[in-house]
Amino acid sequence: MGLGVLAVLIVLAGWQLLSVTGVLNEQAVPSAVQVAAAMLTLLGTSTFWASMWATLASALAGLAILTGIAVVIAALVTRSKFLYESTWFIFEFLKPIPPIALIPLGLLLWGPSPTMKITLITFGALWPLLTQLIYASRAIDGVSLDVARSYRLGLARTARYVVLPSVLPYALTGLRISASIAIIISVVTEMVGGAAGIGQDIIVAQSANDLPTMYGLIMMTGILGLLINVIFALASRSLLFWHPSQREDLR
Amino acid sequence: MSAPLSAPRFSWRLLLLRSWLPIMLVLVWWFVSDGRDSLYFPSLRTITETLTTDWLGPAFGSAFVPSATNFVVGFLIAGIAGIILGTAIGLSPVLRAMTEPLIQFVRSIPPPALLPFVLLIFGIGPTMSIAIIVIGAIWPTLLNTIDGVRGIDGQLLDVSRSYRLNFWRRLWYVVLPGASPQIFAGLRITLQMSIILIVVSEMVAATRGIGYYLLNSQQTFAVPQTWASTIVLGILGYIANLVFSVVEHRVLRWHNERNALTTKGSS
Amino acid sequence: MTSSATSVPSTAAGPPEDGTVMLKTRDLHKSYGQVDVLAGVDFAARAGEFVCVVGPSGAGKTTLLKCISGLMRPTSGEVVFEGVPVTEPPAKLAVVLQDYSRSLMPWLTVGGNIDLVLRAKSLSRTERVAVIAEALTAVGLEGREDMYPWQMSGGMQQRVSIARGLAYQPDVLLMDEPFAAVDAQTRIDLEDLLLAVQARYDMTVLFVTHDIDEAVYLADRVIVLSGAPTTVTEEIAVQLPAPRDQVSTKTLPEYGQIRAHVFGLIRDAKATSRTTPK
Amino acid sequence: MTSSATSVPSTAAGPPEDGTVMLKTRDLHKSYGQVDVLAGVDFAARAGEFVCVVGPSGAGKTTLLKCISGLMRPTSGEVVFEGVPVTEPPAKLAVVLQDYSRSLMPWLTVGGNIDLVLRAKSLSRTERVAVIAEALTAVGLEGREDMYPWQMSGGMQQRVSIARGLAYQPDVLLMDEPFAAVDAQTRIDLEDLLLAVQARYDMTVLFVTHDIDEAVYLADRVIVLSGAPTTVTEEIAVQLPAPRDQVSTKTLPEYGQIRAHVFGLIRDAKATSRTTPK
Amino acid sequence: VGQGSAITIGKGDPIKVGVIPVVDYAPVYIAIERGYFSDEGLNVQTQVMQNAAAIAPGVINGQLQFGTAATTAFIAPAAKGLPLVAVADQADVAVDEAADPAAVLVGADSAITRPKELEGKTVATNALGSIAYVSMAALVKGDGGDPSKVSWVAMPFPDMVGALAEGRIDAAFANEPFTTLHQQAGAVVLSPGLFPVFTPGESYALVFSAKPFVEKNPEIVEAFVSALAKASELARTDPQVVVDVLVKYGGMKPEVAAAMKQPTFGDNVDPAALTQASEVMADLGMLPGPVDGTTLVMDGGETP
Ligand SMILES: Nc1ncnc2c1ncn2[C@@H]1O[C@H](COP(=O)(O)OP(=O)(O)OP(=O)(O)O)[C@@H](O)[C@H]1O
Ligand SMILES: Nc1ncnc2c1ncn2[C@@H]1O[C@H](COP(=O)(O)OP(=O)(O)OP(=O)(O)O)[C@@H](O)[C@H]1O
Ligand SMILES: [Mg+2]
Ligand SMILES: [Mg+2]
Repeated sequence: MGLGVLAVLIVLAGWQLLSVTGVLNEQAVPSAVQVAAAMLTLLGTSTFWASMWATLASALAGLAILTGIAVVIAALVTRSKFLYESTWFIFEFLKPIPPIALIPLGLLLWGPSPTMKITLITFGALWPLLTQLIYASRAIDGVSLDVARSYRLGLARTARYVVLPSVLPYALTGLRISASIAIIISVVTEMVGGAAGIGQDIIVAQSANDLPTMYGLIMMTGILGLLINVIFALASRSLLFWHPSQREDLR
Repeated sequence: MSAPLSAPRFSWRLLLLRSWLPIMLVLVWWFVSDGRDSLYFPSLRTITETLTTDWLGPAFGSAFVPSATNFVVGFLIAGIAGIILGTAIGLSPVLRAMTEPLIQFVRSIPPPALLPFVLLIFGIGPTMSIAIIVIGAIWPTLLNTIDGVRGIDGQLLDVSRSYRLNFWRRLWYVVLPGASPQIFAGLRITLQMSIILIVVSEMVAATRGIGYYLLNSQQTFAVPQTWASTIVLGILGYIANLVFSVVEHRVLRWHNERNALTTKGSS
Repeated sequence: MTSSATSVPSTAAGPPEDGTVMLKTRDLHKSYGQVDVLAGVDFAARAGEFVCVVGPSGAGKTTLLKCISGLMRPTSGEVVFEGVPVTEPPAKLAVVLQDYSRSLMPWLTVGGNIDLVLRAKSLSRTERVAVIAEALTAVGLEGREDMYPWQMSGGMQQRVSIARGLAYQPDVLLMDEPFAAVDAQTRIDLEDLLLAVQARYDMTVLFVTHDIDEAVYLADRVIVLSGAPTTVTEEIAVQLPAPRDQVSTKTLPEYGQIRAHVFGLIRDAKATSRTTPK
Repeated sequence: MTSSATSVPSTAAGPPEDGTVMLKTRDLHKSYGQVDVLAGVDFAARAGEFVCVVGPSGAGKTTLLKCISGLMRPTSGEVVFEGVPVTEPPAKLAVVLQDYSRSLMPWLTVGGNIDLVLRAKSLSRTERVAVIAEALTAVGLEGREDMYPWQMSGGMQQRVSIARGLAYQPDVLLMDEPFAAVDAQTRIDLEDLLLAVQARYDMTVLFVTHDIDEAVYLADRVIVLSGAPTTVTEEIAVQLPAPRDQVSTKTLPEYGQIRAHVFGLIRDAKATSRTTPK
Repeated sequence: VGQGSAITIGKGDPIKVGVIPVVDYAPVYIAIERGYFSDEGLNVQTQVMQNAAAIAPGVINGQLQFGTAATTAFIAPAAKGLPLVAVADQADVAVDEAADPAAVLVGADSAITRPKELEGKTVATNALGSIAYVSMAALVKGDGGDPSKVSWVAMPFPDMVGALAEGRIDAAFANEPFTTLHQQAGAVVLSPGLFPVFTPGESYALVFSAKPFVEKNPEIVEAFVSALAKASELARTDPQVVVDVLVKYGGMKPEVAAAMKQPTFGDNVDPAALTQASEVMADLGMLPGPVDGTTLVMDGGETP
């Protein structure tokens, strides 16, 4: 953690240096100190916290919904070759559709509302997790499945005690990817589609040419992602204590 | 739970299996929407007409090709850079501790917000579009590589240490293959995101390309064109995935066969 | 060559003489792609019988066990368990797999790994805890409930998976080289434990081993497999007096005879299997 | 109790009598968290010596081997290889690990797995191919170069990792229960193969086994470990005539004596180790 | 389409307006700030959105009751058949060149002297197809150039300031406050932004609604429009009111807001001006042909 903080400080110092020396045009990008000051101001305003919450809440809601959907689809599709092959084209076709392209459609159906945001988040951030889950199912050790079958653990217990822990390493990576995409889509739809949140504040600051605030808000989305990741990292550490990636005794 | 193999070896059966549902859906869409054009939901017939006149016509060379090129280049750079950086970070605890917060931070910033920095470094042009694709799409590969490298069975690392494989051999024969199942999961998502980011990259600085076409038609309420370009993206994604899965099938054969084997008893 | 009844030195087993047939294979074939491994394996195990399977490395013992347990589908032929053809592992059957290091779930403690297979049984939580403790004690791992498999030595892991198989109290227990990784004394203890448990619950045991002494010591019948493509070379009924005893049984002249005979068969089988490289 | 020279029935080995010391441990301690596993292990192996290590399951044999090979850092004490303290695995040393199913790279063929360790040697491609073929033939797997490890039976996998160790031609070979999963005949063949190779290249071998017959048959010296927390209970020099022979050696009265003695030691060790449950 | 908007708004029900956060739509905020809406018994709420393409769908399906747009951005969907009508004026094109708050700018020592010379150059617009793009393209075309030879780049207004100053782009369109910022950074005005292209003294930014909604709620619309008209009137006469609103709702720094050139806040939407704008668009190939402005305005342009 100490090293990480150090690295962040180095980057910030580099930024400030670029601004002070004029390499970074102050018209284009404010200096690190200005942005930091703007962020401090933001922290004191209640509208900022409301926006932050709006952005975060939609991202989390979307994440929760898409997790459910991804798990169900993955479970169905990995259990049946027929389903897997039949739906292959559809999924591969849907995946590259950019959520941005769907914003007008979302606005038409739900208006500038949290529902619209959450729907787009769900659609846009679903695929990484789903892809990870499908790959994860292929990485399950056949021997543990053999054990499950030979002791007839049944579907529920196999899922809970064998499949779930086996797919967890991939799933957690997938969740982390989906989580930041969820935040990004949340912010971008707010920017374009007007639902309340950090994105909308960014647009307002942009229109007013309040660049320090605008970059401060952008930094805040980064910090939001960082915080969500800290949660996932802690979860990984306790859920994957048995996995080589978390076991320091191997080294 | 059996593991279906995405075996791209061609067979008529597989083709049928993969195509019946899409064909059905297209037919349903066609007949339900036919003659019921509405502004936001044009009929499939209208969309198809736009598709053929625009995308099989001049737009193919002037819009599809440059976008597809940027996408391929962007994906390759994102994939390769993701693997290289991910391996380095996965192998080095110090590097990991240093980069972890930065990575998690940058990952959640919407790519358009990074525009001024990208502009500063790359200027305006295809390089910038590619840079945006790379910056936006590198993360899944990077994260999966880090996690994959860290998740390698310690026993195999013991073997390579005890036989004193030098760093490069260890990397090439042990670390990368060991992480490859997870790396491929990451690459698959990077691939998908690269296509999505075509649009974002052309939102900024392009006068042609699929993304430009899509955004422009969206802004000007040319809805059939918006749908058509969305479909073009879908088709591009589909083709890219097909190629990708052929490569993956070859590289991960050991992995898929091994894990399918024990419990399926495939003959 | 199937089920041949070459009766040296004791009477051949052939079809079971008495008792109901618990488990039977009929003309079992299995190939992996082009490679034939099982080439028509026929045998039967009576209820309560202790059958040992020996054969050269790579003969297909594991393959056979997996087919019998229903974990793997044979290419042709069938497995019949209590009169019913096997397609999935039957409820009353348990398997102790050869690959012990991968057959324990690393995310569960040793206790959890055993508990997992007990949950289907209608036992209360305390009963399960007691069963687990008893099983672990039996294999010499008392008080290790809370360790994780990856904190254990190879032999300890192997004993946990034996404990799991025993705790399940199946009617038929299939074991694939279960004592390969334990020391000589522990092995002896476990052999006797297994015999005792088998006698107590009248279990049918199908036991794959490389140790000929062990096979002859434990078995009511030893099935010797040829090298791949595999058939049953010979079935040898071991009519040594029960209960067996590590010292006295092994000094019986008949024991030595059977032992030598089995050894000869395996040497021959190995010599022939050498000729099939791919 | 370290390196105690309790001389029953042959003269104790103690410090090496002649030849240079190849490998030495000094007061080796290793604990996993709170659990002490090695509690001061001292021993030395001379160049060209064949040392077998026996001890109850869970005693710490694997731990000891990993510390010696430099794969694991001991908690205290040191390992000296040719006069140099070991921190990383030395170049001239090879290890055959106990967990065979996880010590071959599943993404490489059998040939590729062996080739991998040969690449550091200055051999041409054709020479490497020849070495691989020779090594595989030696372990009875001729022509299996292109199979993948997961297409092989347990015993075959184990033999591949032995072949890999031999093909590497190390000065010191550490083996952790390398024959646990092979059949009796193959085991005999491999034992003799190992003795021949060791004699030809004057290799130093440190060999962990559970099979006391095997230990006595192979070893110049048998090291008996106590149960955890582990120390060396006794070192027994095995002064049976070389070359050893599967039939004649095993009928020597001295062989039987040593065998019985070792067996007794292990039984005692096991009995004491039982008392440390957690 | 559009029936989703055919809802009846009762007394006190929230009326949502999709607003693009630029100075052109200050009257909406002034009407809220001054209580003109509540005086009419309306409960108006604003919803900040980025562009008309995002606002129009919301208005169509009744999520929003009103939306703001530049004329061109409003004409595009309306001409495509979306049942949208302009209900109120917001900002008018300046009546003389010097008063135009919008401008096309080039770098400090740029060699570009006339719009035709933008051919082959990198020119920034805020969005593809926006009024900024239409103006510049029309300028180029009107000067005898070919807009398709210009290399258009889309970027947010603030980013253009730095990009132009550093020479990464050759020209940019700006509206206030960015015109002033550009000039402070050394940029030079190549041409006024809107004045040469659109009808001077007439609307370029307006408020629109959906036809079904207007038909169902004539009184509400009437009340809304008259409150807005009052706000526009005030804005025209007292620039400080606009500055206050920009600082309060737009997050603008007071000194910036005070320094900027304000647009002329208009009183009615002239159908002829819409027709003219549609001609410009048609000329650029953005519409199949000009549209009759009277079909785009509520009551055919009769000011309530
Ligand atoms: N997936 C596979 N593809 C090809 N051949 C296979 C596969 N799995 C097993 N085999 C072959 O089948 C044969 C029998 O394997 P099996 O594991 O049943 O042997 P075994 O008798 O249990 O040997 P061991 O005593 O060494 O455990 C071996 O020759 C092996 O190479
Ligand atoms: N990671 C760990 N954490 C805690 N204890 C461990 C860990 N690894 C090993 N141990 C303990 O260390 C002891 C010795 O293990 P080791 O594998 O060295 O035994 P061994 O002598 O090789 O046994 P076997 O003959 O069964 O292979 C065991 O009691 C084991 O439980
Ligand atoms: Mg086997
Ligand atoms: Mg061990």
